[in-house]
Amino acid sequence: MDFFYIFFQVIKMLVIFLLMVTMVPLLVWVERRGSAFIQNRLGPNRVGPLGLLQLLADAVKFFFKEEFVPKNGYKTIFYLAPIVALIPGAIAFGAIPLGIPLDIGAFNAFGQTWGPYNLGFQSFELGIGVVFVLAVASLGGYSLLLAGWGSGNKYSMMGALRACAQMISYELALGLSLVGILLIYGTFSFNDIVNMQEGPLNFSIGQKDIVIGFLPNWGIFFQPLGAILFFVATFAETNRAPFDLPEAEAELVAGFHTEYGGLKMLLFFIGEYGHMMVASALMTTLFFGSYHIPFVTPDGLLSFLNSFMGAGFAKWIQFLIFHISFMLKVIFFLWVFVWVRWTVPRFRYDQLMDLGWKKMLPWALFNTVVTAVAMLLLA
Amino acid sequence: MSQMLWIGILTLIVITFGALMLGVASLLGPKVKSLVKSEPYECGIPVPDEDKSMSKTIPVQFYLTAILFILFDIEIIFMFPWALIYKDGIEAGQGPYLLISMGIFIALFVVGLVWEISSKALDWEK
Amino acid sequence: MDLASVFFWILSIPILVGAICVVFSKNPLFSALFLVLSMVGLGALYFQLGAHFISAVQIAVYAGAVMVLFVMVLMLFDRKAVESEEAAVIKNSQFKWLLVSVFLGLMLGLIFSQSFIAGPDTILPEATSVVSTKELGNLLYFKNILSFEILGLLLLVIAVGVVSLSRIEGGSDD
Amino acid sequence: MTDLLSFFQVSLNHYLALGLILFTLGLAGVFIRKNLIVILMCLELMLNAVNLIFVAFSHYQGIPLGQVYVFFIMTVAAAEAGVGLAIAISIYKRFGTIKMDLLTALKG
Repeated sequence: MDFFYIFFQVIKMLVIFLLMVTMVPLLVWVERRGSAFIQNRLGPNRVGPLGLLQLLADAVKFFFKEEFVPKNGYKTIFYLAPIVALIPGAIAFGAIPLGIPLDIGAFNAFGQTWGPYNLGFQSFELGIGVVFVLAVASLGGYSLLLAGWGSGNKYSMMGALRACAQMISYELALGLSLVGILLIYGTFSFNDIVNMQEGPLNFSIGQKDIVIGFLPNWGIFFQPLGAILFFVATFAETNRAPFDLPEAEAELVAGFHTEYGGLKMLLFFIGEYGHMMVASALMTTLFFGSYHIPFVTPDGLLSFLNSFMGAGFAKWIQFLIFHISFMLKVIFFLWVFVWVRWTVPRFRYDQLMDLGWKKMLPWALFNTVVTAVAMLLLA
Repeated sequence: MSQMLWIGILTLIVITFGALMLGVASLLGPKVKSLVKSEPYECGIPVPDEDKSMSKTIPVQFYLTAILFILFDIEIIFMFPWALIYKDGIEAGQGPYLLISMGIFIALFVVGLVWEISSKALDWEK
Repeated sequence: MDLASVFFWILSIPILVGAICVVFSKNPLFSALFLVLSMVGLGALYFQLGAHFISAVQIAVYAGAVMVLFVMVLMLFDRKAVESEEAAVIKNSQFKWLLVSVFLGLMLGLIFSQSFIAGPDTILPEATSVVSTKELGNLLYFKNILSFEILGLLLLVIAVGVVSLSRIEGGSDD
Repeated sequence: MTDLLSFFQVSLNHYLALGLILFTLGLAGVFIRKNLIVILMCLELMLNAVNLIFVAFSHYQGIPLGQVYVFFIMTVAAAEAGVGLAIAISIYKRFGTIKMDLLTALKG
């Protein structure tokens, strides 16, 4: 713990946070162009190439909107809610490794030798990673409740209550669907989970080790049901369509953010898309091999790269390739989020609650029991 | 322990970011006061004086769902340490014991869930 | 001062401010929000004390579930009605305050007068090791299995009881 | 100066004192406040204070069993909060108030 270590850590955390924040305008663009593509329209295409600068125009516009508090609202709470909305997504995202660790060799500065440093590509490395992310994500309900209550408006209040009830209902299925995969990994640490998913698919039945060479060793092959339940539950957690009942325009005006506009609305957006990114990153990390590329090992790639470039440069390229591999998987799941939103119609509220409590919870329980029994019988 | 430092710093970064954005926006934006603007949104009809109608008819379902959520959430959290030690337990030959002890717990969980469903406590349609 | 001390003093601020505001806020909803602040601070303190899993459970169960329920229930009640009259009550109870302060003073005195934990040369060796979740799980499922199953039964009974309670019809008090 | 520094050097006593102050605040809240839900919140505060003391002892004495009990206390506390709130809502539906001083009559 010296000066440069803290310096690099803070820089790294800023980079990861800004990565999350800058993904938001891009995602909004993907959402708008994607919905246009699905509905056979053009979407925003005037500002800049492919309408890409539309986001910049929107952001600038947001800064020049008037900020005001409704008459019946509580000012502090009203302004607190958008800030609170940022916290769960940003902190949960910090616990997930986004690539292989980066080695910074020893160097001289201020007449002293510093380092070498080994920095994992994540804001903080926790032994209880998975539980930590679940715990932090469960704080997401507060921003909704604060927004609904601070606005002093019955539509906001109803929207907040519905959003919160939906969120907590699906949190059960979310937590329980992860028990199966945790039984198989036997650890909470994201880094251990990632390392276990390297190489070809292998498991042992009794005393016999079985290796299936043409498949990667990803969690999805051990827990297909768990993965599906988890992904569906994250849709409800992020309040996205087809579970976007909290903001059902036809019934509730716009839900908990009826009274919000301008930059406060943007902060809610960052929060929502942050949740989506955490969900996609968790899906990638737990079920789809995280940053690992099938049939490629980090060492193998490094020695391959070393064969035609300098060692220092090769390390950076290796780092970048694995990060891009992670981000591609995340972007795929983000695209699924957009795709589903513009394809599947919205549920009715009682159908939504029935799905969460009466279908997904029993199935998740079934998944857990089957996994535990199978592990015992096949051991 | 040092992980706490990073979590704390990240929280500070996030809060500063949010506060900064809101601060800049409230500095740059126009400020035109009007009575109508600050009224709660009401789809165009005049705003009722006091909205007491909502609190008098408490939708029981919301808090019932929340209470049941707490109870089931705790049961699920109890399964996490079990999931952690189960793999090692099987290797140490304690697999059946762990499975049965959690099996009883899960059976209680299932009885609770089945009771809730059959007693229509989780039904939203009246 | 080591890092642990710095964390303790920084974290004790939100914990104490939160706890004081829980008692003194006129609006119950502010009480609930300050209690959330206090509980998140306590969760961080648990983490610093090496109880990582307990800290996550504290945040997931207390801050993420119990307090959400409190806030939801308070939102359902009449906003103006719950806010009234509390201020006068807080002021006009000097006797109770006196009683509580005497209790606090006596207990604090007891803690700091005990030489077996207070004296600078008899401080217990600090166990810096983090209790791993596996250790916790082994203790929970091998040594305390009966308590664990009884808790499962308790939760079942409460799940049934809560539904029955909510079935009680409202009406006048006669 | 060294006295002051040794005061700021955190030991088990500091955690006990913090827990005790939290407990006393919760106790004061239970005595003084009239709103049933605030009283329940103060009870939660007291239980949290006890948990803090459990964790602190477990850390300084090196006994992990303390954390298991914290786990149990949390479970019971959450269950208590659930039942308490269900009762509060039943009372509110029946009597239209959750002020404790108004709810003196035991007869139905």
